[in-house]
Amino acid sequence: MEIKEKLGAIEAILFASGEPVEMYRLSEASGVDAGTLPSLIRLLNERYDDMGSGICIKKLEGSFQMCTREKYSPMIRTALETKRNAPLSNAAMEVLTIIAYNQPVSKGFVENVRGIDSSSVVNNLVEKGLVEEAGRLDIPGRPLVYRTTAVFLRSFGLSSTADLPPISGHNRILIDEGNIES
Amino acid sequence: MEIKEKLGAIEAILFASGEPVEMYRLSEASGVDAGTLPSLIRLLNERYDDMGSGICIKKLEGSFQMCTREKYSPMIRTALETKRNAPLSNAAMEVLTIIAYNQPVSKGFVENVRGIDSSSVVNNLVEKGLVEEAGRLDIPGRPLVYRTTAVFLRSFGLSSTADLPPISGHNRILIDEGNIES
Amino acid sequence: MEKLTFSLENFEGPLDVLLNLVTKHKLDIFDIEISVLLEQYMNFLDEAHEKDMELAGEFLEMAARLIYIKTAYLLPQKEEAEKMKKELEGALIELSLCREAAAKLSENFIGDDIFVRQPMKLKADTTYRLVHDPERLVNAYMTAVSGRKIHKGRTNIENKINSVVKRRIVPVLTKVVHILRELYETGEVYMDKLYEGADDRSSRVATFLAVLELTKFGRIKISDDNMRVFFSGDRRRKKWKSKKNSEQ
Repeated sequence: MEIKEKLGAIEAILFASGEPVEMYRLSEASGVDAGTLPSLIRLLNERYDDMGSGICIKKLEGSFQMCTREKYSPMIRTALETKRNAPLSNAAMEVLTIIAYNQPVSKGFVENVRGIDSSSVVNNLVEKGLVEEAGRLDIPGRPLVYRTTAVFLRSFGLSSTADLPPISGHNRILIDEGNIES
Repeated sequence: MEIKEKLGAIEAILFASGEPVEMYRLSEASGVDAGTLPSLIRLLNERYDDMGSGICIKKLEGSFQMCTREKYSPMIRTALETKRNAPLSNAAMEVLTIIAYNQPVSKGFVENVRGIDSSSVVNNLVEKGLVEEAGRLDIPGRPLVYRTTAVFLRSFGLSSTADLPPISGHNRILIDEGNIES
Repeated sequence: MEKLTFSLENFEGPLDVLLNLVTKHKLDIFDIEISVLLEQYMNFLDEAHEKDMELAGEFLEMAARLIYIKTAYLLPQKEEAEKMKKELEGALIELSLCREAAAKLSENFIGDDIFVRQPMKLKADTTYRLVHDPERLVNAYMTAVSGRKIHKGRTNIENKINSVVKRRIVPVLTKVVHILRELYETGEVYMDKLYEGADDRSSRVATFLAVLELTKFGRIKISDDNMRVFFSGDRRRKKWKSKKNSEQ
């Protein structure tokens, strides 16, 4: 298979899937081996850049997703007749930050850092798709733990949680989850 | 506005819309006058052709739609189908069993038991054919209820839901949801 | 010091209030003057209370926690007090760092400016194909239902109480309330009576600390023989005495 065709296949798959596609799935379906994939995606993105294309491919942790470029958002909004969403509240940003920097964490952990029950804020972030459940803690009550999603990464212009801006001096908020749940 | 930017805007709008976009709407949103639009679309399509892109723009009765190229359909199908080989997540297993042991139940019921919105997990189970809609509840909002399917029985080697392994103590969570209309 | 004029509903819980007080009064977050913080916090609660607002439990719990720390400093062994103060400072530092990070993060929000597509509706077979042991259903169900308890029902409350008791905050507060209640009724009470039912050590310590704290605040006085406690104001005490006399 020619490189041209490989690129076409990657584009078609990402376009049709809409959602982020895991590297292994993209590789399997396109017939491009996983090692070559990142360089081909880079090639596509360079091409989009050169042409001033309205779309681009974002890397979100181990997945790729095709999206529009920021600068065209006013035009898209006009076409779709949608409005901007209400910005995230301070409380929501705070909870999102706690989860992002300490994931996976339970609601109890979040509550402990904020000193207030944050269950509904967490649920709200789940509904917005910014946060998702990530299993349960192996302690009594088996509380659910949460992590950020690809939507979160995309929404904040990150390609991985490793790219989160460092917290002044501290990399993590240092609380041992085990102590909290006692 | 440069031509490059006009092309980018058209691409972004068509990409984000998904559905066909009427010419007048596309013109209005992108700021390209309707007379010029067809020639710019032709330009984009030529470019896609040259690059062997996986996408193209189709004209349908006064509307335009961005689509994938026919020849990549099998790959796209593979990409979508590879998802089915992924084992169920813990969250999916939990939701599946809540439905299995209490069916037919609404998403609200599942959310109540788990303490978290599980709507997308239910949708995912429907997509996998493990769960299906089974009418609506006769309560305000008329929520849909769900039950397990034959695929579910097959996946767990059961011949009927009556063969579900018994659960010690409580067989069902007793929340009366009201009457179901099928 | 400047008086606080904001009200309860503007705050996301007691830590948020404390953090604001620390900032407002330029307290050193790494070495907080507990007595100043306590005073300001109490003023805040009074004001909120005056506005006829129901004080949520966590706000009172925080008051008790501050009182406890302050009281523990009166003990010859200061380790416990130091430890609790550090814990509180830690929590405040954490929250303020978290706020900083949240502010930084929210500057980068571009979620509204990036659009994605809905997946194409293709006729693809997405039917689940794997086969599992039915016993997995039981396990998953039990886990799902066990999770239910932490959101609903008693376990949650019990957990909360346990964690509070573990920090030994509630005992002092409840003892303070207990003592005041006794005194409101009678104006004077025998010390022994305050210790009634306080069988375990922590409960006795709590009573002791509660008396100490109330004395220190000038709320109550202890008789010269250390046998009785009474309100600092004389009025009630007399009332109580006369009542007692009439009973005799």
